[in-house]
Amino acid sequence: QENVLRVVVPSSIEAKIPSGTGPAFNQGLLRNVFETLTVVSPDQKLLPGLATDWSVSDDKLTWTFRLREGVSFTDGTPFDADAVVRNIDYIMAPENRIPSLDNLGPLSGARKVDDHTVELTTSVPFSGLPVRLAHTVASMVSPASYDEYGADIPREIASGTGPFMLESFELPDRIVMTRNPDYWGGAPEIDGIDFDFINDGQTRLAGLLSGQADMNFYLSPIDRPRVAGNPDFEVLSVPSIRAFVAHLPMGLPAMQDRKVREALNLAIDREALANFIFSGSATALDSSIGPGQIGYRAAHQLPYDPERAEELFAEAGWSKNSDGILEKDGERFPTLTYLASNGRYPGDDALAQAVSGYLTEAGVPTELRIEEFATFIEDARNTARDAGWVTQIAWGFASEGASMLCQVYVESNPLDFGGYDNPELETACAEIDATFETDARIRLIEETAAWVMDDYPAIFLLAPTYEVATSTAFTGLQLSSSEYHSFAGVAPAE
Amino acid sequence: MADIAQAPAAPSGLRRWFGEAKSLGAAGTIGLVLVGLVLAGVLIGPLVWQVDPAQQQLSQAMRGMSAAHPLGTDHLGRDLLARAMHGGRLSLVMGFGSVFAAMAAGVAIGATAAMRGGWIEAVLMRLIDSLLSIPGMVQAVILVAVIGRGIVPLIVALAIYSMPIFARVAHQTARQLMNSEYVLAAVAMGSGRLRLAFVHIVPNFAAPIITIASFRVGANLLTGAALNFFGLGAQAPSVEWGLMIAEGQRYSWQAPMLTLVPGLALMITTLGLNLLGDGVRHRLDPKTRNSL
Amino acid sequence: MNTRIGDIVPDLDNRTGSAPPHLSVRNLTTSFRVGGQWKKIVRDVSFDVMPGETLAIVGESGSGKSVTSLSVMRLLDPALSRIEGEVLLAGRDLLTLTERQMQGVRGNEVSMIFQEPMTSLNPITSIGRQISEALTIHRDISGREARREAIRILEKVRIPNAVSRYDEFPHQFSGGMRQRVMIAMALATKPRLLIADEPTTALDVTIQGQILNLIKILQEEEGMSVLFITHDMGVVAEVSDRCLVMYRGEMVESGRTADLFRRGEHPYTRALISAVPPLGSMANRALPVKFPVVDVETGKAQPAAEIRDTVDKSRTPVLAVRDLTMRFDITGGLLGRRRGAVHAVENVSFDLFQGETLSLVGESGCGKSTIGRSVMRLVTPQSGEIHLDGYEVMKLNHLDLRRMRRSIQMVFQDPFASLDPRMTVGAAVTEPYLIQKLGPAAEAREKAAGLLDRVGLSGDILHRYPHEFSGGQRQRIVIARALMLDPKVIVADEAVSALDVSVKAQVCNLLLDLQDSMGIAFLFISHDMAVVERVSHRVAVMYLGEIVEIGPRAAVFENPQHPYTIKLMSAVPVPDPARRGMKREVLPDEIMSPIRPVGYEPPERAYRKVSEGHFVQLS
Amino acid sequence: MTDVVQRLLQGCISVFILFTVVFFLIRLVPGDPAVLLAGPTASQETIELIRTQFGFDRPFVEQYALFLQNALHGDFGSSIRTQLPVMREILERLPYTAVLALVGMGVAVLLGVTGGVIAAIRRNSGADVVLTSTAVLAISVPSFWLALLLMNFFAVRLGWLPSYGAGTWRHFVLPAVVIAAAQVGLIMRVTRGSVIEVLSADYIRTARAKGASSARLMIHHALRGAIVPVITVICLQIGILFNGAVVTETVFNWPGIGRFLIDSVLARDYPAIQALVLVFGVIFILINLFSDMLNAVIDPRLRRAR
Ligand SMILES: Nc1ncnc2c1ncn2[C@@H]1O[C@H](COP(=O)(O)OP(=O)(O)OP(=O)(O)O)[C@@H](O)[C@H]1O
Ligand SMILES: Nc1ncnc2c1ncn2[C@@H]1O[C@H](COP(=O)(O)OP(=O)(O)OP(=O)(O)O)[C@@H](O)[C@H]1O
Ligand SMILES: [Mg+2]
Ligand SMILES: [Mg+2]
Repeated sequence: QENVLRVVVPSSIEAKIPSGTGPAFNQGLLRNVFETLTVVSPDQKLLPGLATDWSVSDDKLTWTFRLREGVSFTDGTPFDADAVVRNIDYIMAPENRIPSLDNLGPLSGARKVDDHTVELTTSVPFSGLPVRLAHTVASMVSPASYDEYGADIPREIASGTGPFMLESFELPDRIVMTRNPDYWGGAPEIDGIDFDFINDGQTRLAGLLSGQADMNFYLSPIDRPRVAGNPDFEVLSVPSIRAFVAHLPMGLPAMQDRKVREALNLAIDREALANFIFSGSATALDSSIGPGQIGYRAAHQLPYDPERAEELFAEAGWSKNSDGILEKDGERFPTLTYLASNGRYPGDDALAQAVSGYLTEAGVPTELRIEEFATFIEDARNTARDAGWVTQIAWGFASEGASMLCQVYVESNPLDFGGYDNPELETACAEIDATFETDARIRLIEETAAWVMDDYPAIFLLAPTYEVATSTAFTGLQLSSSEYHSFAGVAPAE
Repeated sequence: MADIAQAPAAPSGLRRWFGEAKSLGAAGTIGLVLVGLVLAGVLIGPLVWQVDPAQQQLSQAMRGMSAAHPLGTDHLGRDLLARAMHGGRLSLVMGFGSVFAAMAAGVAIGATAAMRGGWIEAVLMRLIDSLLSIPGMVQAVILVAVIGRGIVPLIVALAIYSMPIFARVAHQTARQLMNSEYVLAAVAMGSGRLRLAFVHIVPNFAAPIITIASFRVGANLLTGAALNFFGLGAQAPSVEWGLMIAEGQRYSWQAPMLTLVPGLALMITTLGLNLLGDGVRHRLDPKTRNSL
Repeated sequence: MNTRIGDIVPDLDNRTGSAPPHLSVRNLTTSFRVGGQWKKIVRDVSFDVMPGETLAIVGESGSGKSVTSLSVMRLLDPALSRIEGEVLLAGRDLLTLTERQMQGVRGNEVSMIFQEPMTSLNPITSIGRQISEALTIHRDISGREARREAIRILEKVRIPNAVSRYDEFPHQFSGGMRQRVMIAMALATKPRLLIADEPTTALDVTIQGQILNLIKILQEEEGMSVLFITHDMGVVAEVSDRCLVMYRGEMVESGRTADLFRRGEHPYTRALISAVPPLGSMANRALPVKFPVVDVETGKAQPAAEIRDTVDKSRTPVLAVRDLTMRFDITGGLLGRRRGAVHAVENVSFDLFQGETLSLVGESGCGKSTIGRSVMRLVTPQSGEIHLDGYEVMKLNHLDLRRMRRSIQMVFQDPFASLDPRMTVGAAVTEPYLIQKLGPAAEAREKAAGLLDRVGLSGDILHRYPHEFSGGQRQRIVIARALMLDPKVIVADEAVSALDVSVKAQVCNLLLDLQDSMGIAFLFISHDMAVVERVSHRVAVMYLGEIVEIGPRAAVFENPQHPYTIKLMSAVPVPDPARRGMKREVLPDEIMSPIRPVGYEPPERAYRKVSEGHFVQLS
Repeated sequence: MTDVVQRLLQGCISVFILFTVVFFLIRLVPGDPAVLLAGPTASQETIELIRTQFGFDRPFVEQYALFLQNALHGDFGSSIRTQLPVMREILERLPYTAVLALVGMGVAVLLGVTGGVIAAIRRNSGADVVLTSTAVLAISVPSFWLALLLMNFFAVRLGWLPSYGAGTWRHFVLPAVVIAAAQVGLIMRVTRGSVIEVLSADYIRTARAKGASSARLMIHHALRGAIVPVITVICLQIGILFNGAVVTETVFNWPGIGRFLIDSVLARDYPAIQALVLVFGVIFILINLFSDMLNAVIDPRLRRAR
């Protein structure tokens, strides 16, 4: 038992195969059990995973992946082309309701070429496919498990190829993993991991401090001083791919004016937010995508300039009345409902409170609506767009900027919470996907990100850093910007 | 002489019941004072301490006590004293509002059931029974889930879940009264149903109803605060004690005041209300003076 | 026991007899702490109880009778009460004993029976165990022996099937049976002194008669002394050798019961006695007679004035009831199925003429009140016809019903309960007038003042509340309220039962006066035969919802025909000390239940005419 | 026994009515279960598919009939949040809640009844004042706040007790204390009132008149008589304890059904909420029934099968 790692994590696992679960963090945990064909390294490089190399056909519609040999699932069955086809078929079938399927873009099918070669096809040319296949939604689950459990598979303990295997799932709060002694990448040193799900950050930290747990995902930044000087613990951190943005409701006539949107962006003191809400473990967002994503390049800083904001409002015809509320031709600025989730990302609700405070100060009447993530998403998709709510979310798409840009700012997409509609962006996205030369593709993403930012479809807020407190009794945890934290190398310290 | 000793409480209206604090007994008097202090702090306080409870100043977050902020500031640098005082308003509105609504509805239902009898009585009381077959907090949580979140739905939920007890007592008392000789006498002299209800029945079960109500306010205050704490009720930027505790709990290591201040405020208010309830019962119903 | 005639307070002189008194109370003063102050409730009471003798303490409600007896037993809360004086039981002063020693006295040397058989038994312990407990506390006997002994005593107090009923609980017994259990419990240890505090007040006359007899018989068998507390002069005459009269916490007179009845001196004693003329004193009179009221302060007696004949039989009866039947369904179960019915009133017919008083008598639950309520349509009877002052009562719609109520009004048993405690007397009395919209408020007040004056209350009480009045005053207020509508008929449902004897007489006189001057007809419901005899023109005797005998008062009282009537008459305690030795047969019977299964139809009844207007049911 | 069956039936009808009301109310509020089921990034087609697959597009009455039909077969649907059958989720959590409730209640009953009896016997003494004040105070403390305070102090600051989980006795200490604190006040007050009332009852005077000693009076007559309302309140409180469970479990991360309720409500997990209404209702009814039966054992007056 000494050699079992006990980890406290902030949200509970809902489904036991990666394609069935929503939150990136949970997907990331399951990554230690189920692997993908490609992987993105912590420094944002695309690397081989279960596939060793890949190429695209001349018509750019067919990709050929060569699979790693000598890999088998923990139930003993081999990992081969049949397994890949089975998994792709499963996630593509609509009746299986795979939440994050959109991440795979125009992927349309899979075909076995030989035991260790598969062909994946896309409906349109899609240069992003290898990167997207690194998303957990495309994790490889043993066909034997599919056979055994059928439609119940999301709730059952399936087999993967990863360094750990699922041992048990105890309602409601605990997942136990044991080491896979036959892992192709070398068996882990620890015997297993117990994950306990605890919502409250203080409770998690208490567990760590009292020795109930060895690792605390994530440390609330404000609690950092409590662990910092303590030799028994250390704080690891990694900049996240996430970008906190607040989508502006383009449906409101007032929001049609870019000046208003810019003014709203200038009314926020990002430095103060980073320093006081996140205790310094966040940076002001300077692009429309997060710094951890492929294709990120700093566009420009957004200063805190309330005077300029006021000027811009005035240019757009809005000036403060005696109550300090913006008014245009005797009509008050429409009241904004600021929708945010609670506890999904460290600091999300406090950030929402503070930002809405700034908005109020700028003369925009703001009400808060903070919800549990599931309800939050439902409201963001259904209500927010119609009711003109401001939706704050920390986007963190599959390591790649294009993925985010082309989903959350393209009108027809359900994730375009603000209802932002810009035909130029659709053209740009098509161009990115049709560019198969890696550097050119990245440059296109950088450019698009920059001009999207300049159109202010959202209030761009912060890029957070994830902090994990661990006991110094264990080393070797590898954190990842995209929350695919790897426990494979964790080992007891000397 | 003996007759006077047997006579129930003096009848001349609410004013007289509350007139002399002395008659509330020691506990009741303490309760009255506590509730008075809280009311003063919550109603008059903000007029004296004119600080905007929503005014945030991140650079001043979680500072201790100072002249500018007598109780310190919260995680967004807002003035804790101002927030505590404003927060109480919503808490009290919640407590009193829900009880008032519950009382009005419960008395109406109970009295109607008792006076109409027959299937109306059966249906109404069966409905009340089914409400009673689920524990209160669970009921409130489910009601909130059904009605939606926000302070108004919360008050409605609290009112619905505290209504059955009023309906039951009203029903029971009204039934007793319906059989009492003075109500029979009123019927015999030709009173209509309305007159019976408003002149003879409702005023005469004021005592048990008011006693229950005075305890209920405290209970609803706590339940409401708990629901706010769980994020099922009021939402920021509203200020409410339960909500303040919820917001402050993450910082209870760094700034215990954030949860201590609203928590103590809640406790003192509820304590005051409960003691006052004791006093009111003491006053209204000398027979049960020692029970409960 | 050579007590001198006309002994005055305090009565200490009977110690000259051969045997020393069993209980001797000297200058007993009991105070209660009320609002931090000591208030003397019983002052300077002294009396003796000789071996084998029965001493009765009488007095109106609140005069300190119970406090006296509780003081003797030291059952008052020591924190709230203080007892001074001497209580010598066989020479030993109980007041100086420790609590522990006192426990040895209670239930052993002195036993006590309380007024309320309903609440004085432990509801969750079987009656058998409650009796054997009394034995095991004081005797060193085994549980089995105690059980055997308890059963023996239960049989002695005429509990049928004592063996099987040993393990039953008080709620399974009727009131009379419970009181017998209480007696059994008190007598189990064969105490030398029994204190009985109003042991029969809560019981029906017939049951009361049995209990009194039982006590007498057991007293003779065991030879114990009895301290008997009551407010009923009839009971006093029947049970006691000597008698002590209490008034406002003091003893005002004591002496041999026979002497006291014949020539009690204290005005209060005289008021008491005159208020309960012995049954039969109305012999050979056709009309009601007022009570000779004695003023408690002065002792002056008002002679009982003759009453003129107020009955007008020439016109149609103001109230005619035909075949009235009222059954209350007993439902149960989930679906509210009918399981039976209380046949509260069965096929009752009678007439009431203008200016007449018809009394309904019978034991508790026989349907007297239900008839009253049916006539007023406060309940809706199953069938029958009621003609009231031109109205077809059973066929009225809502509005006519309200109008009909101008013709008939009701006076209830409890004058306090029949006044809304939150309404001033003025509002209460004017209320019917205003409800019926007979005139403006000013007129109503004027009329109310006039009527209050009429019932002997000054008009300046209009702004006071009911609780500020005495019981008698309150009943006058209620009567005034009933008169506001100038009704033709007044239903008086136990209208004087809750009043003290002396007040009772006054209120009865008032009713007779009103009948005289206003020609009101009374439907007088009462279980108090003495009062009924005084005030009625005719009497109807009810048994299990049916009228078993009806006729002119003199005929029914002097020539009762139906067995139940005879039983009822003989059970009434007669305030005539000469009958002290009389004993009735003690039957273990109980009041019958009027509950019948579904579908039960009572047999056809026929009546036999005894004399003019006197009918008796043939069984 | 028919009495019991009848009460059971009555209770079931109550729960059924309540459930029906909740079922329809839930469907009247805005919110789209299909979107919830589909997850954040699902496409519109997926959502439509789910809608038809689960019958969300059908009339409410039809959905209701379907639900009842399934429920009769023991199928209460799957949780939207965890996709597991809700009954399985509830049944796995129920023991945790039950054990916590019983431990907490045990502590509360022990302290409450003892305190109440002492306060009643030593009425108006210093001990009485102290006990009664404690009782009022305990009733007035917001339990979620108390839970936070205790947790912060004993688990977070001092680290004496675990801050989450449900494994050993040490895990029970804090949640049980919070639950007991919420109950002890009421139990103490009821006990005190009941004992005092019984002590002033006529039949106690009768027993004293029999010569019973104070001890005998207390044990044989007063306590037995006084215990009925206390049991009623205790059993009622066990039902109401699920209130406490909601609070305590959430703060202490206790894996019971109280927390499950809050989580389900926050996530608008309707199948779970529906099933919880039924479960809480049934538990409440059973406990009340048990209380009635227990009281009937003690108080013969309640035994009569009417
Ligand atoms: N515990 C007490 N504290 C204060 N006053 C009391 C107490 N018990 C009785 N009294 C008062 O003492 C007086 C005498 O009461 P007691 O019960 O002896 O009257 P009683 O003659 O037995 O009357 P009743 O016929 O109604 O039983 C009453 O005025 C009553 O109010
Ligand atoms: N509303 C009712 N529902 C059911 N049963 C009733 C109702 N009212 C009276 N009864 C029953 O009808 C019977 C007659 O009652 P009623 O009150 O007329 O008797 P009573 O002769 O006036 O008795 P008492 O002398 O005790 O007043 C009783 O058995 C009573 O229990
Ligand atoms: Mg008395
Ligand atoms: Mg009656």
